[in-house]
Amino acid sequence: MGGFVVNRLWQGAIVVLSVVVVVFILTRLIGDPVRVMLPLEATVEQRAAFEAQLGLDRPILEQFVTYVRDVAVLDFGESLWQRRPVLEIIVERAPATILLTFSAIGLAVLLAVPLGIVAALRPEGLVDRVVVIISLLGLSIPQFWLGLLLIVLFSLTLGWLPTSGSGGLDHLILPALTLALPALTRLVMVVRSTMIDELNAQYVKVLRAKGIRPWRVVGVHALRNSAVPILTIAGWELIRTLSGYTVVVETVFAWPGLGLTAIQAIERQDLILLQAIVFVTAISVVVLNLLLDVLFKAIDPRIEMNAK
Amino acid sequence: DDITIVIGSEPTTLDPHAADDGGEKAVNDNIFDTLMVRDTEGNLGLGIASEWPTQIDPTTWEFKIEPGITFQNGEPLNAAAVAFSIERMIDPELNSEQLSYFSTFAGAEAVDELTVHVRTSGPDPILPARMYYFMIVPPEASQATDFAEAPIGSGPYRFVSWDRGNQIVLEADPNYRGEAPDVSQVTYRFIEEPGTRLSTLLAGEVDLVTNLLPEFMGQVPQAASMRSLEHPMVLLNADGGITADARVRRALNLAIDKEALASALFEGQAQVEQGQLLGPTYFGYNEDVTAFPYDPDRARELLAEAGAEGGQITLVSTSGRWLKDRELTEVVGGYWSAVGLDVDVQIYEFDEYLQRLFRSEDGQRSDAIFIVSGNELLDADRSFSAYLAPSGFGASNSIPQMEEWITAARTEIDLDARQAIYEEVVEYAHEEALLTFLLNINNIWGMSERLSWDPRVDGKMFISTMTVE
Amino acid sequence: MSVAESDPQIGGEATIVPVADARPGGGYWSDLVGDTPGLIGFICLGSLFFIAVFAPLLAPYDPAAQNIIARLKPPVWMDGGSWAHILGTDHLGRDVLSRLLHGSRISLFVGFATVLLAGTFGVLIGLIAGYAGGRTDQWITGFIDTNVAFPGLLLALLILAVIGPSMTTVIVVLALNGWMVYARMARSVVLSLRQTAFVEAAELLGCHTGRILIRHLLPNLAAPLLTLGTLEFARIVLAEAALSFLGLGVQPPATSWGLDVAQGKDYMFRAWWLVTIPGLAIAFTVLAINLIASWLRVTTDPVEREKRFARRFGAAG
Amino acid sequence: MSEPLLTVEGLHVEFLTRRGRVHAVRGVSFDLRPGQALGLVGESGCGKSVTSQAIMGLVQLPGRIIGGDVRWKGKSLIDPDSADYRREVCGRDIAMVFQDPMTSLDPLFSVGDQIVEVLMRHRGMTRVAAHKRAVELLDMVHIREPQKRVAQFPHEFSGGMRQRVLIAMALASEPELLVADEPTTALDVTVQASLLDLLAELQRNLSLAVLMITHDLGVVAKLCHDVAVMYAGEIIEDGPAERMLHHPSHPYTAGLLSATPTLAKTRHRLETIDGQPPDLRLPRTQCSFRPRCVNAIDACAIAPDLTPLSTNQGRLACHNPVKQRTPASVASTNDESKQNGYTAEPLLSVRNLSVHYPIGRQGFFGRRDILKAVDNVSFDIWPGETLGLVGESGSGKTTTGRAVLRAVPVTSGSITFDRQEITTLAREPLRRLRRDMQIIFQDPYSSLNPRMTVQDIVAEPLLVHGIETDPSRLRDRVAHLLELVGLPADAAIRHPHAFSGGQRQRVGIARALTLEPRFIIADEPVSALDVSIRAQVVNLMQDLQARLGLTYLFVAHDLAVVRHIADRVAIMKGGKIIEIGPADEVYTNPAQPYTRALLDAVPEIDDKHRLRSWSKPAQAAADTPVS
Ligand SMILES: Nc1ncnc2c1ncn2[C@@H]1O[C@H](COP(=O)(O)OP(=O)(O)OP(=O)(O)O)[C@@H](O)[C@H]1O
Ligand SMILES: Nc1ncnc2c1ncn2[C@@H]1O[C@H](COP(=O)(O)OP(=O)(O)OP(=O)(O)O)[C@@H](O)[C@H]1O
Ligand SMILES: [Mg+2]
Ligand SMILES: [Mg+2]
Repeated sequence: MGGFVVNRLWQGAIVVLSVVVVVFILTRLIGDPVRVMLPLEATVEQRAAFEAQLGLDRPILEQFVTYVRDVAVLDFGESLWQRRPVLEIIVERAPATILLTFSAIGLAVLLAVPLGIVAALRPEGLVDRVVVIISLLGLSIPQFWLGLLLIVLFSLTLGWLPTSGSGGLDHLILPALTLALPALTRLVMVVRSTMIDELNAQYVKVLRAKGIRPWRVVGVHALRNSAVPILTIAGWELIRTLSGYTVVVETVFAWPGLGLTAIQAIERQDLILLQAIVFVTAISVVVLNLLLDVLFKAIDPRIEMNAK
Repeated sequence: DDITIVIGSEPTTLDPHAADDGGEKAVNDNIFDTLMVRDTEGNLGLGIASEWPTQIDPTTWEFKIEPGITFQNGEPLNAAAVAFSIERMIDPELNSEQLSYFSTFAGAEAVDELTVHVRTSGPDPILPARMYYFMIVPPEASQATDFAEAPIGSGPYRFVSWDRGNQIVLEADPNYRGEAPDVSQVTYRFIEEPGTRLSTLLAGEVDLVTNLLPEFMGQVPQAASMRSLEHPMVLLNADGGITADARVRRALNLAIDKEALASALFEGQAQVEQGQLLGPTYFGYNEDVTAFPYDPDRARELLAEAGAEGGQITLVSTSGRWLKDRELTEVVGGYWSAVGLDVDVQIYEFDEYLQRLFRSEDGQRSDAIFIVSGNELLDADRSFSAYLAPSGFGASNSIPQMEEWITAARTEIDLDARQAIYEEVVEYAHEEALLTFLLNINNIWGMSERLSWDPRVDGKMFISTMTVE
Repeated sequence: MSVAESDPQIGGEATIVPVADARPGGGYWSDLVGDTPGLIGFICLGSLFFIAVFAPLLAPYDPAAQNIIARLKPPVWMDGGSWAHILGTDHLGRDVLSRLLHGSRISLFVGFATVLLAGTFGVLIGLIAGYAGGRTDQWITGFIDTNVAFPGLLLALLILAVIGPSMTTVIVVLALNGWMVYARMARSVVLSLRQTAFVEAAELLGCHTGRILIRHLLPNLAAPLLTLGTLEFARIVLAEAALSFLGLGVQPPATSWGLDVAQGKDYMFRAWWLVTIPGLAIAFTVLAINLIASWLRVTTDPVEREKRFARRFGAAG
Repeated sequence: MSEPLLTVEGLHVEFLTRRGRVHAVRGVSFDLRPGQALGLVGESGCGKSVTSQAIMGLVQLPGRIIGGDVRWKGKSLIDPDSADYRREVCGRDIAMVFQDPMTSLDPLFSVGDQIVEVLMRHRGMTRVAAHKRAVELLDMVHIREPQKRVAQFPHEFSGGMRQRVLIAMALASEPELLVADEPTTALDVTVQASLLDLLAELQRNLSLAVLMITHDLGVVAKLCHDVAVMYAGEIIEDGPAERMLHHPSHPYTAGLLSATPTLAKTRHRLETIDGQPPDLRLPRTQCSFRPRCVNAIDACAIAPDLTPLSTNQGRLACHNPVKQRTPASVASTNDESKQNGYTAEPLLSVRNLSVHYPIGRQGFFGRRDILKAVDNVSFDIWPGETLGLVGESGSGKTTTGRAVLRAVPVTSGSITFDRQEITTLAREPLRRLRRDMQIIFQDPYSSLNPRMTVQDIVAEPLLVHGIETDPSRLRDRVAHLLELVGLPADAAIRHPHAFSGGQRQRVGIARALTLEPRFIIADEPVSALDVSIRAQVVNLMQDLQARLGLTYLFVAHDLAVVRHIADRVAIMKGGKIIEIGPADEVYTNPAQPYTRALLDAVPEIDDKHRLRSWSKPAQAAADTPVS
């Protein structure tokens, strides 16, 4: 187990490093931060000065070495756009995104599991059809549209919840719901199909013959057997969301998170901030994957954790 | 009373000298004072300057300051503070994004307690106008490391808190020298999404929303609009392509129904640009030049004369940067197609777009580039230098005469002579149709029922001028 | 339906009237006709393709023709609507119906092309990783993780810089951004399949690796792949909207549903139909494809197919 | 006479399939009394499992019960409104052991927890008490170190151990009736023997009634008082075991008995029941056995009813019963000796073969343990002969076979095939070698790709070796092969799921034969098959050997089958071959005590020391099931 974790961390480090390298090179290729950052009317001298200040006039290799050296000690440098340490910005914004994504995916899982199970109990039955069609519809709604719709309903019409911003739990509900819906619908489909498979399995027949109560057969045995595929997809959704799909929701609900910051960094060509965000994202993907693997091991004793 | 204002983007810093962003200005306008001010119509007036500045030699302006003003931390706002602020602005350490506004600053000295001399690198006729944008910071406090997070000024409001990503709170400074404003506390929130901004207002969460879309005017409790500094237009390449022919350029102007743009696309919240890159409030405005009429037949004729019927023209633009940028581009493209041109509309992501907008050495330019010019100094120089002088970063012509005129006007101290040069430039540019002139669009604010406030031509939101029921 | 009720010929070779076509390969048609949702899906998708192909003939106007004087006209059934523009006009006074019809071409094409591209690449990678195992697997998994951790928007910008905005860009960007999910799924299924005896049998028969991957493993991936592909299709049609809005997407005068949804966004409170109508078109397409997919999923799985048959037939008879 | 515990009356189950309604069980009736052990036998697919599932209320779509009744202590279990009653009874009063041990346990729960679950549910025990009891139960079914094992998960158990866990689990609720569906097929003979002992003991001491479903008549002989024979969904004969096993009246029962291989008989052709079981989609108008019956007469065109025999010795459904059972023709065919080959070069020569697996690792830098799955094994096989490889589960038989095929990495040793060293062979030559060496898999279910048609499966080797690519000629060759293995011609276009286990195994054999190999490794090719089909497959393999001059390595744990097919036998234990020699010699005069123990544990119909003789309750003799 320990060996497994160490091994995976190694792999993760390689993943993070390759992401960093690729991002570093690409960010130097795709745009000119000086052009974007400075006002249109800035003079040539101002541009040159700014470039020198960013160190962009030095050879790319040198820039890279400096960069890697700094990152190694967690010094991400100063944001070009906000003019303060990048780490500070990330520490400030990450919690909001983490809170949002985790509650959204948590919500999605919590809702998807019962819905999927109900659908799977009678495949192609009435309930199943309704659940499937509703989730398909949910899947095809543009997220910002849904977000605004929820605002209109819950904030404008009913006046129950605030429209936007962050703050108490009430601020979290709408963005989390909006973010949860697509994940929810995908999860419902997964829960449904794995549960159908599991309920057809021989051991379920055996459990029935043992006289084990139906809810236990479904809710404990079959569900636990479906847990790995379900959690795989849930983890995938979480990772996807973390690595950028929150942008829309964060924009719609003015949610001060990392996604919004990332897109603003891209708009402003703030390479330093962007690199740091990518770095953090890569690390969280690696950590999440690791956590999921450990979780799978806890769920499924067949999974070997050999340090292979 | 407390009010809440929604602005589009969060300030990246609250240091009034560092960044060039609208969010920062929106907040700091209420915390800091400037030497000069403008009235709602845009006419220059005195701020903390006690009398009109005088140019004591071609490169020195003298400012006198009102006595007895102190910063919110007790520091005196005197000539030394002004001189300090100016030196701070041009300090390479600070590397201010605002330098392009103050590019002529060379230094400043406090002559006595209330007199300051501002040196300029060359003759600068519009220095007073620049001073309207220049905020005076307290010499002591501005050196603190957290000045950018918790600014201290001398204005009617003082900084309370900044919850990053969420809100900034200011409160009326009880020690303010002037009369106490009606609004005692103001909260700024930052929402980019237009639909969300609208809904905060509709939900009664906020009192003032900036940059309302014209389409939403009918839906908000109160709306206010005012001509803004934004001038959408299209740069035409006078050096190459079919647009090298002035007749084609004129035709491109004639082909567009600007009235329709203003009344339909902007729901009346825009004015037709009068054949020049300036609004009537600008210095250098030429009253004799008027808009190209909408005359597609004539446009076709001109195209035919120039042998450019069915000619190909590339129209470059970006999306999401300015109000209705994409729509305007598409409509312009549509009008041009309607007179028989083969229009290739290319909408790029901003950086890619800039790459095409910036004039490169080899001069390879797209035929037509959509741009929105915004000139806070209300003076022709900035816009003309950028888009009409061949050396300008966004210029699409190589006419030496333009360069000469614009350079001469920049340092011309005599206002009448300066005005005369600009009128020539305007006339020439209009004659040659160096641009496709489009509109001057309005700023629109959505307001709650209880708020009363008159918007200003420069778009500034001085909380002290607001009242709530 | 009837089984031979009485069979006079008692010998070994009595004829049996099958309940349905007994050929395992055949019978899909009767299967489809019996499966109402599946049939609806096929009909819907068929008509969508019809619309896409014949859009220029069906559309009443040029989708790019503007008339800003007549902008934001509501659909015919609302106050102020007219038969001239059945579904109203957009913010530039273009006919929504015509844009809807024309938009189907690009939306469907982008959706299918991306799913195909990302699916093919991802499945291939996943198959190789899962089958080869060991070091190869580790490297490929690392590669997948790297890609997952890579911000898609940045990728989009890069590709834009290289090849410029166009439909191809959209497809490439979305495919590069989406293949990992197929790879992961393929890999995990193959990991479990490769332990099964029939794969070992194929190896011992002397099958080449390629044949084992394509002939033996791939068909067993079909069911989960179909599900995934359709879910991804939906995601992609929407993602295309996002890209279009950033200026990365299709270029005017071309249009797509996603672009229209994105452009209509700002007018949601004033002209809801601008977002809703193309949005419904997307939903409709996704729904149709999913209906087909769920039908196919059952049909390609012999056991489930039997069950469905019995369910339907049992309910009827 | 005690009241019957279980009454099955006119049970009729059908499956709705695309190919028609399959009437899997057609009017089965019997009853069971406390302490009674009834053996339900019959060939594969005759409806034994479906009957048991119907009793437990487990018939699911596409199946449904369309007639008859199942009553527990007089109260119906299949009425729609008696669902609660059924849920109470099933699992507590009636427990079931399923056919397939590999998939019958929930893989994610420890075996202990799965037993505890039953105990808590049905015996109202606390978790602690239940856990203690679970350990006792595991001990009872001869799981060694039950304390340790109880916390382990199913995947850590061998098939045989899982089967025992299932039995323990079934016994946990202290049921009155145990329905056991082939509970011993996955077990080694020695373990099987002890389990049968255990069941017999329970049955005797606790009056446990047992419904033993099996196709192994030896097992029936050991355990059961009464036997019911099913054919094509019906019971065609039942009665006391004594009569049924020695003086069967129905020709089918007699056929079944003769098809059963025994240790005593030397290598010879097994008797088979020719023909195919009837299509269960057809309505039953004639006697279902008529097409295959040697005794068929005109009257058989009308289906006979199951009527009590006058002798009160059970029931029979036959118009023309067997009068005197003809003894199996002992040295009938195919006994020409293989002596000819031994002088020649061996086709396959294995020397000092070892296959080691690393297992687990202690810590990150810890030493790896080594499992010696095959340990220093040497043997030769001459052309045209069959070497039987027997031994208990886990002794390394499969690994040996696969090592020969280079399907597992060989740790050390040499393998020479046709004078060619193959342990060092490169990829491509190895691939070519596969044309000459083929394998028949143990599990006919998982070794055929479910998504391919039989045509594709059988034709594949020809395609991959580029021997034949023309579609029409491929079709002909496949048709020919299918005919050779006795499959109907229309089999080609069907998918594996449409076949019975025996038929699937034939497909597997056909696939192995496609390339006309010289050498075939048959890894337990008949273990999953029932008696009559097993006989067919064994005969088929023998015939093919005679016709095509094949050489077999025949891996099995069924000693009786090996006896019938092998020229020489090798006994494996713990990765080593402990004894090897001509079959007759090994069977009649084993050199090793272990071999003797194995041979002794084989249940045989004619075993004089039958358990039944002393465990049979007194009243049972008079207590034949009569409806
Ligand atoms: N799910 C199903 N769909 C269609 N037919 C089925 C299904 N399950 C069972 N049958 C049919 O029911 C018949 C009886 O099957 P059953 O499993 O009871 O046989 P069995 O006597 O237990 O055989 P075995 O010894 O192989 O276990 C078979 O002919 C089989 O084809
Ligand atoms: N891939 C593997 N890794 C580790 N151990 C293995 C592996 N394959 C087989 N073994 C072990 O090798 C030993 C021999 O296994 P093998 O399958 O050859 O036995 P067998 O005699 O065929 O048994 P059975 O009759 O149950 O099929 C067993 O203890 C098994 O657990
Ligand atoms: Mg069975
Ligand atoms: Mg084996």
